[in-house]
Amino acid sequence: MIEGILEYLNQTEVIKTIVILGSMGLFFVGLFGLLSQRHIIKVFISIGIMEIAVFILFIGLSFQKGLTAPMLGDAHTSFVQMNDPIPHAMILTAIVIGMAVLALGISFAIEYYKLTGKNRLDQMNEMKH
Amino acid sequence: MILFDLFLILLIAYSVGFLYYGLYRNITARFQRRFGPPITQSFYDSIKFFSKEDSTSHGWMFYLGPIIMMTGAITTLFFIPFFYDRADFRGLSDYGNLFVVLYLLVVGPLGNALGVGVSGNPFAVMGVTRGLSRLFAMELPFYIAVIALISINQSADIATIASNQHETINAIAYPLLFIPALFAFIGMMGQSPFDVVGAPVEVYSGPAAEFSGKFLALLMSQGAIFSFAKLVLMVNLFLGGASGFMELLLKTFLLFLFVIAFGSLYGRFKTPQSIDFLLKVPTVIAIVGLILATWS
Amino acid sequence: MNIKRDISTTTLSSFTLSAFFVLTVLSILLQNIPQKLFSAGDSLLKLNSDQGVANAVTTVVVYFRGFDTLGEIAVLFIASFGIGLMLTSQTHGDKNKVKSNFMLQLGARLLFPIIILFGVYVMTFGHLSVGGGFQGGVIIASAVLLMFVSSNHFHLSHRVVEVLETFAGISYVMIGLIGLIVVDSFLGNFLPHNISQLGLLLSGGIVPIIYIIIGIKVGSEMSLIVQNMLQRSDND
Amino acid sequence: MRIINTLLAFLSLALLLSFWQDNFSFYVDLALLGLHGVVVGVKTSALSNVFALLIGFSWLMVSIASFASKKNTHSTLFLWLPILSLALFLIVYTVDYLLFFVGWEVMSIVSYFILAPTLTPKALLKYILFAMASALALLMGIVILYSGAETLLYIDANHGFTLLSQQMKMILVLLMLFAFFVKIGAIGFHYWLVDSYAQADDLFTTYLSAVLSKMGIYGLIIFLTQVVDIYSLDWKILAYTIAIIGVTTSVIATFKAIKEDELKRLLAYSSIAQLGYIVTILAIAGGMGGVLYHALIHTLVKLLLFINIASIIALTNRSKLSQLGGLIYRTPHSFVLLLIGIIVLAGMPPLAGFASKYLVYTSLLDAKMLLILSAVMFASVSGFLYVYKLIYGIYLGHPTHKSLESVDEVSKWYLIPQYIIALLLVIIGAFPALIVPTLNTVLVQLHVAPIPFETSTILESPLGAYNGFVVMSAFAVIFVLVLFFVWRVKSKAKNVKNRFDIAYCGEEPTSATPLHYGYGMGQELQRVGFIAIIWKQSSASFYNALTLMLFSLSTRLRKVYTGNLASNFNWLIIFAIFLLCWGLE
Amino acid sequence: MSSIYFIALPLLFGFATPIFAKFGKNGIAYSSVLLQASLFLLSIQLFVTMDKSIIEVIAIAPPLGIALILDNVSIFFVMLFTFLVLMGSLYYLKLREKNPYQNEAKFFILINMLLASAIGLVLSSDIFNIYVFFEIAGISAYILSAYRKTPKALEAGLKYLITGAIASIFLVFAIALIYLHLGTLNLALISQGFTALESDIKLLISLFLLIGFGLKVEIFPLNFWVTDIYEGSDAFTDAFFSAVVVKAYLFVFFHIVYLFLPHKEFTLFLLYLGAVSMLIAEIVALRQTNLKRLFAYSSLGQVGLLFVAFSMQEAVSITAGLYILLAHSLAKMVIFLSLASLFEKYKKEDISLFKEMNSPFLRNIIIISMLSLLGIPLLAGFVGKFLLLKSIAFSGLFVLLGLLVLASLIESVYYFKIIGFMFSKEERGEKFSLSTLQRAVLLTLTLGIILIGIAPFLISDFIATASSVMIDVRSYQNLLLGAN
Repeated sequence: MIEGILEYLNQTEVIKTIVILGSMGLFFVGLFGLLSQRHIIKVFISIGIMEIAVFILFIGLSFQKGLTAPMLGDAHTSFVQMNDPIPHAMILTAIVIGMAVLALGISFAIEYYKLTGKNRLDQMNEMKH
Repeated sequence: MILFDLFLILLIAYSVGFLYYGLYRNITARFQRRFGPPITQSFYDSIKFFSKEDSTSHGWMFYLGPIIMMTGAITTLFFIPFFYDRADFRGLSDYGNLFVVLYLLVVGPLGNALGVGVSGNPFAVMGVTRGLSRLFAMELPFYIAVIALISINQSADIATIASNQHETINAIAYPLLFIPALFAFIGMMGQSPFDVVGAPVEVYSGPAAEFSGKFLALLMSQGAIFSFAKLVLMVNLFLGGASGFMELLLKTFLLFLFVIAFGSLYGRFKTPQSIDFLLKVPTVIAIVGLILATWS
Repeated sequence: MNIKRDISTTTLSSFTLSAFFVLTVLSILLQNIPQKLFSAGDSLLKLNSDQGVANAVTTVVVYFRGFDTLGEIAVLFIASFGIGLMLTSQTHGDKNKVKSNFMLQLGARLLFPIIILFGVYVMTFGHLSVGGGFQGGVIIASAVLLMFVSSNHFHLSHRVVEVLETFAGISYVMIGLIGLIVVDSFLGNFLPHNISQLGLLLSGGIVPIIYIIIGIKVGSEMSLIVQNMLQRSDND
Repeated sequence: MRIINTLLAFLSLALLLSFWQDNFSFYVDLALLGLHGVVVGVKTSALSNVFALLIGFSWLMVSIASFASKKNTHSTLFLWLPILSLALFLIVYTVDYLLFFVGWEVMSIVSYFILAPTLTPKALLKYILFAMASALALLMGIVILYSGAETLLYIDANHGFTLLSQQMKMILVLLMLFAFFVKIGAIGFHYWLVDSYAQADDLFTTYLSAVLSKMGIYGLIIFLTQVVDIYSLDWKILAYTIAIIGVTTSVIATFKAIKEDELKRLLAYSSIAQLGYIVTILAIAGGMGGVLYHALIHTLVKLLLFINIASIIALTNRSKLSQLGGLIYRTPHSFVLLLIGIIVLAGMPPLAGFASKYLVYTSLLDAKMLLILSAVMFASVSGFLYVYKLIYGIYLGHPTHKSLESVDEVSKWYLIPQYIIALLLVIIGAFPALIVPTLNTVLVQLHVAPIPFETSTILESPLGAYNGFVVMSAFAVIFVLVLFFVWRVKSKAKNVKNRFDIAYCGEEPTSATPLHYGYGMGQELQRVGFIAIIWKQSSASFYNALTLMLFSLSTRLRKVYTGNLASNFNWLIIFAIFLLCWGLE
Repeated sequence: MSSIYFIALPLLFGFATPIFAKFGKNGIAYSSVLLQASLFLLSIQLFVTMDKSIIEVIAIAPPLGIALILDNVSIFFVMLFTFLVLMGSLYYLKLREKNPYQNEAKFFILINMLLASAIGLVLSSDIFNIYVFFEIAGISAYILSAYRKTPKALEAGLKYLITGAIASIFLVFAIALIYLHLGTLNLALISQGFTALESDIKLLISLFLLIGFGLKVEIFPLNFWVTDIYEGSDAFTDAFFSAVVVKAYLFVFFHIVYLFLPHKEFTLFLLYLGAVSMLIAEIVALRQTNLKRLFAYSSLGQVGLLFVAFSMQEAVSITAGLYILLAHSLAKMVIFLSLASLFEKYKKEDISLFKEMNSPFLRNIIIISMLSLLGIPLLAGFVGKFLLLKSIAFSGLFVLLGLLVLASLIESVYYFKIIGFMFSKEERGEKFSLSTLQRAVLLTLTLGIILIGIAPFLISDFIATASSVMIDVRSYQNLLLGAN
C-alpha cells in the first residue's frame, strides 16, 4: 500500500505537480498576506514568502528525476547524468539579492518607525495633497 | 454742362424741398384742426437765418457738423438720378450706384452727431444716441428690401432699377419689400412713430438749440434737400421712377403725403420701442419678401 | 457565524483576489508542466571540465555567470551600506541590557573560532564540494552574530571589516579586468586551469580565488548588516 | 533696442518692396529626419508678398510709434518683435505645412512672452491655452493631411486631401477651421482675445490686431483654396457654415463692442467683427478679392486706431471712455486722424473703407447670399454706434477730469505713422482700384476670377462700378463750397470761454454736473430682446464649466495616486487578473 | 576599448570608496566626477570609432554566457546616461556646499552604481543578468530616495522598496518560467523559441514581464507609487530617476517586447495603455501644487508618450521615441536640478515658489525646458512629437492621435500656469544666482535642447540608425548567436 503510494509519488509528473501545488500554495499565502496585511514587517514577510515560493517552484521544476547533483564526487567522475547547474546558480544569486533587499527594507522600516511612530502601510500618508 | 446740370438739380431740390416742408406744416396743421403758416414761410425763415448772427460757438468742429451734413445731403442728391430715361438730371449717378447712396445717406447724421457732440450739450448727445440706435434698426428692413431689388435687377444702378419697372412698379410687384421699406422710410423722414430723435419737446435744447443763425439755416436747408433726395430715391426704387418733372413731383408728393399722413395718425414710439418694432415687424416682413422675391 | 463580524471586508476581498489569481496561474502551470529539454545548463556541464572545477555550480556561479555574481555582490554591498546609513545614526548604548551569563560568553568564545574555521573551510573548498563563498560568508557572519548575541561588549572593528570589504571588492573587479587584458574577456580565467588538476585545492584557475573573495565580501557585509541591526535594536 | 528694431523693420520692408517682382525659392529635403520625400521650403508668391507687406508695414509703423515714450518702456516688446515678425514672414512665405506650423507656434509663444509682463495671470493663461489649442489642432490637422498626401507642400495637399476618407476630411476641416478661428477670434473662440488685446502693451495690441489676426485669415485662405477647394459643389454646406459663422461673429461682436466702455476692448470687438466680414466672404468664390481688400484696409485702419488710442492712453493714463472726453481742442491732430479712422472703419464713402465694404457687399450679392448680406449690412450699420461712441467718448463732450483740460498734443512719433496711414487711406479712397492689379496677381495665383480693372479710379464689380475719385472730389468740392459759402456769410460768433455755457434745461451746469453722457450710449438697447441676449450670454460660462469639469476629473483621478500601497496592490492584482482573463479568451 | 568599463569601473569605484575617502572631503567627489567624465569620453570615443556592433563576451561566449552588446542604439543610451550623470555630478559639486548629503561617499557610490546598472540594463543580452542590474538599479534608487532620512523620504524609500520587491518577484517568476520552458537565458535564443511556446505559458510570461517591468517603467495602472517617490525624494535624485533610471528600464522593456512579443494585439494594448497613462497623468497634474509631484506627473505623461512611440514598432516611431526620450531627459534634468537649488534657497516646494523666484537665468532655462517638453518647434521636443504624430497618423490610429493631442493640451495648461507664475508681478524674493559651474551645467543641457531643436539633422542620421537597429530583431539574433 505505502509502497504503491510512494511509487505513485515517485513519478516525475506527480512530483512536479506537488511542487507546483506546494509552491503556488505558498505563493498564495504570500499574496494573501500582501493584500490583507498592513503592518510593514508583515508585508515584508509576505514578500519573502512569495519570493521563496517562486524559488521553490523554479528549483523544483528544474529538478530531473534520476540525475545527481552537478558535482564530481566519489561516484561521479565525469559531468554526465547531472542536474542542470544554472537554476542553482540563479537561485543562489536571487536569494542573496532578495535577502539584501528585505534587510534594507527592514532597516527603512525601523528608521521610519523611529521617526514617526508609524508601522503600517495605510498610515504612510505624509504626501496627501 | 454737368456743372449746370448739378446746379439745376440742387436748385430744384432746394425749392421743392422747402415747398414740401411748407406743405407738411400746413397739412399737419389741418390734421390737428388748425391753420399752418404760409407755404413759403420756411423758405423765408431759412433765408432770414442766413443773415442772422450765430451767438455761441464750440470751436471749429462745431461748425463743421452742419457743413458735413449739408455736404452729405447735396452729395446724396447728386448721386440719385431724377429720371430713368433722360440724359439730363442724372447728376453724378453714373459714377456711383445704390451702395454709394445708401452710405451717403448716413453721412449727414454722422456729421450732425459730430457737431452736436462737440457742443457738450448732454441732451444733444442724447438725441444723437437715439438717432444712431434707431438708425441701424431702421436701415435693416430698408437694406433687405434694397438688396432684394438689386438682386432681382442684377444691378446696383438706380436708373436701371427704375427703368425695369415700366410694366409693374416694384411697390405692387413686391409688396412685402415695399411695406418694410416704407416703414423704414417713415423713420428716415423723421416722422411719427419713429421721430423720437428730433422730438421737439423732450429734446428742446438739442441740436436745434445749440445751432443758431446761419447754421440753423444750413440745417433747415439740408433737411429740405435731403428729404427731397430721399423721396426721389424711394420713387426710383419702388414707384417706377419718373420720366418727367410732373411725374416726379406727383409721385414724390404722394409718397410725402402718405408719410406725413401716417405720421399724423400714430403716436410716437420710445427709442427701444421703435427699435424693437423695426427689428421685428418690418424686418420679418422684409425677410419673407426677400425670400419670396428671390426664390428660384 | 457572522461573516461580516468575524471576517473583515479587506480580508475577504484579498482572499478572493489572491485565490483567483493564484488558481488561474496554477491551472496554467499544471497544464504546462515543463518537460526536460536540452538547456544551456547541459552545455555548460559539458564545458565544465575544461575549467578544472569539480563543483559545476561553482563554475557557473563564479565563472560562467560570474558577471551576475559581481552584480549580486554589488547589491549586497549597496544594501549593507544602505543599512549602515539608515541605522548608524543612533549611538549604541547598552544601559538596560541584562548582562549575559559568563558561561554563555565563554561558550560563545569557544565556538567562535570553530565556526570561523568552518566558514573558511566551506569557502575554500567551494570549488571542490558542496559549499562556496556565499555559504562560507554567511557562516562567518553567523559566528559574528553569535558573539553579538552572547556578549554586549562585543564590537566589530569597523576598520578591519572595511579593509576586508574593500580589498575583496577591488580584487574581484581587478581580477575581472586582468582577465580582460590577459585573455580578452572580462572575468576570463587567466590562471592555469587544467583538467588534470581536477580535485586539487589549487585547481580551476581563478575560480577558487574569486570564491574566497566572495566569501570575504559576503562575510564582512553580512557581519556589518548584523552589527548595524543589532546595535540599532538595542535602543528599542 | 528701439532703433535696431525700427531699422530692421525698415530694412525688411525695403527688401520686400525692392524684390517685389522677383521670384525666390529655397527648398530643403527632410529625408534626414526620417521624413522621406518630404520637402519644406520658402517661396515668394503674390499672396505671400501681400501679407508680408502688411507685416512689414505694420512692424515699421509700430516701431516708429515706439519712439514716443521717453523711457524705453517697451524693451521686452522690441526684443521680441523682430523674432515675431520673422516668424510671421516664415508663415507667409513657406510653401508647406511643417514650416507653417513652426512659424505658427513661434508666433504664439513669442506673443506669449510679449504679453506676459502686462497681462493678468488669468488672461495670460487664457491666451496661451487658446493659442496652444489652436496650434495642436493645426498640428493634428497637418498630420492627418500628411497621412493622406505623404507630403506637406501646399501644392500636393489637395491631392492628398482627396485621398482621405469622407469622415477624415470632415475632421480635418473642423480641426483646421478651429485652429484658424481661434486666432481670428471667431465667435465662441474669442474668449481669450478681448482680454489679451485689452491688457497687452498698447503698441503690441496694434500689432496683434493689425497683423496677428490676419495670420488666421492667411491660414484660412491657404487651407480653403489650396487644400479643400471650398468653392467646389462638394463643400457647399461647409461654405455656408463658414459664412454663417463669419456673419454671426460680426453681428455679435458688433453689439458686444457697443456695450464696451474700455477703449481697447471696444476695438478688440471691432476687430473680431471686421474679421467676421472677411470670413464671411472667404466662403464664396467671388469673395477673394474682397477678402484681400478688406484685410488690407482693416490692417491699415486698426493700425491707425490703435496707435491713436495708444497715444491717448499714454497722454492721459486713462483707458476708459467714461474717464476721458473733451480732448478735441487739446489734441486736434489726433482727433482728425481718429475721425479718418472711424470713417474708414464704418465704411463711409469718400475714404477707403467703402471700397472694401463695397467688394464685400457685391460679392455676397453676386453669390446670392442675400440673407447673409442683410446680416452683414446690419452689423455694419450697427457699427456706427460704437464708432461714434469711440470718437465721442474720447474727443467730444466734456472732459471728466481736470487733468484732461491741460494736456497737450500727443507726441509726434505717434502722429507720423498715423498721418502716413491716413494718407494711404485717403489715396485708396480716391483711387479704389489702385491696388486691384496687385490683388489680381494674387487672385490669379489662387485660381479665382480677378476683379475687373480699367482705371485706378473705378472699382468694378459684377453689379456695377463706382468711381471713387468722383465721389471723393464731389464730396470735397461740395464741402469746400459749403464751407466757403458759410464763411462768406457775415457773422461774428463769439467763442464760448466757458465750456459750461450750454443750453442745459435753462440752467447753468457746474463742474459737479455730470455732462459726459455719451460714453454710455447704446445702453438703452438693453431693452431690445435679442441684444440683451447677446450681452448677457458669454462663452465664459461654457469655458468655466469646462474647466470645472476638468478639475473635478483631476480630483477624482488623483485617487489613483493616493500612495496607499495596500489598496494599490489590490488594483494591481485586479489588473493582472483582468489581463489573464483577457489573454485566456 | 571595451564596453565592460562602463560597468566595471563604477563598480570598482564603489568598492574602492574607502581608499578615495582618504583623500579628504573632496577626494571622493572629484574622483567620482573624473570617473564619469572619463566614461563619457570613452563613450564618445567608442561612438566615433565604432563601425559595427561590438559584442563583448564575458567569460564564455553567448548563447551560454553573458555578453554585452554595444550597437547603435545602446551607444546612444550609454552616451546619454554618462553625459547626464556627469552633468548631475558636476552640478552637485556646488550644490553640496550648501546642502550636502550626510555621508557623501555613499552618495557618490550610489550615483555611480546607478550609472553602472543603467548601462548594464541597456547593454546586457542575458535576461538573468538584466534582472541583476534591475536589482542594482532598484536598490541604489531605494537608498537614494530615502537618503535624507526625513519621514517623507523614508516613506518614499519604503514604498519604492516594497513595489520594487514585488516587481522583482514577478520578474524572477517570468525568468524562471522562461528558463523552464526554453532552457536558455539568452535574449536571442528566447526570442527564437518564444513563438513556439504554448499560448498559455506565453501569456503568463508576458503578464509577469509586464508587471515586473511595468512597475518600473511607470505605466498607467502600475505607476501608483511613482509620484510619492518623486515627492519624498530630493529633487536632485529625482533628476536621475526621471532622466536616467526610467529611461533604462524603458529601453529594456521595449527591447524585450520587440524580441519576445511583437504581437500586434499586445503592442496595440501597450499603445493605448501609454495614451491612457499620458492622459490620466496630465489630468491629475492639473491640480497639483507640489512641484516635485507635479513634474512627476509630467514624467508619467511623457513616459506614456514614449510608450506610444515605442509600441508602434516602426522605425520612424522609434526614431520619434528616441528624440522624445532625449528631449525629455535633458529637460527633466534641467528642471529638477534647478528645482534642487531653488528648494534649497527658498525653503519651499510649493508651486508658488515661482512667484517668489528671482533669478532670470533659472527662469529662462526652466521655461525653455518646459516648452521643449510641450513640443514647441525649434526646441528638442518638437522633432520627436511631430514624427510620432506622423507615424500614428500613417497607421490610421486617429483616435490615438486625438488622445495624444488632448493630453498635450492639458499638459500645456499646467506648464503655462507655472510659466505664468514666473511672470507674476508680485513681489519677488531675494535675488538668487547660481555658481558659475552650475550655470555652465544647466546652460550646456539647455543648449543641447535648443541645438537639437534647431538642427535635428545633426543627430538624425545617428538616431535613425539607432532606431532601425533597435527594431531589427533578426540582426540582433545573428549578432548574438553568430558569435558562437
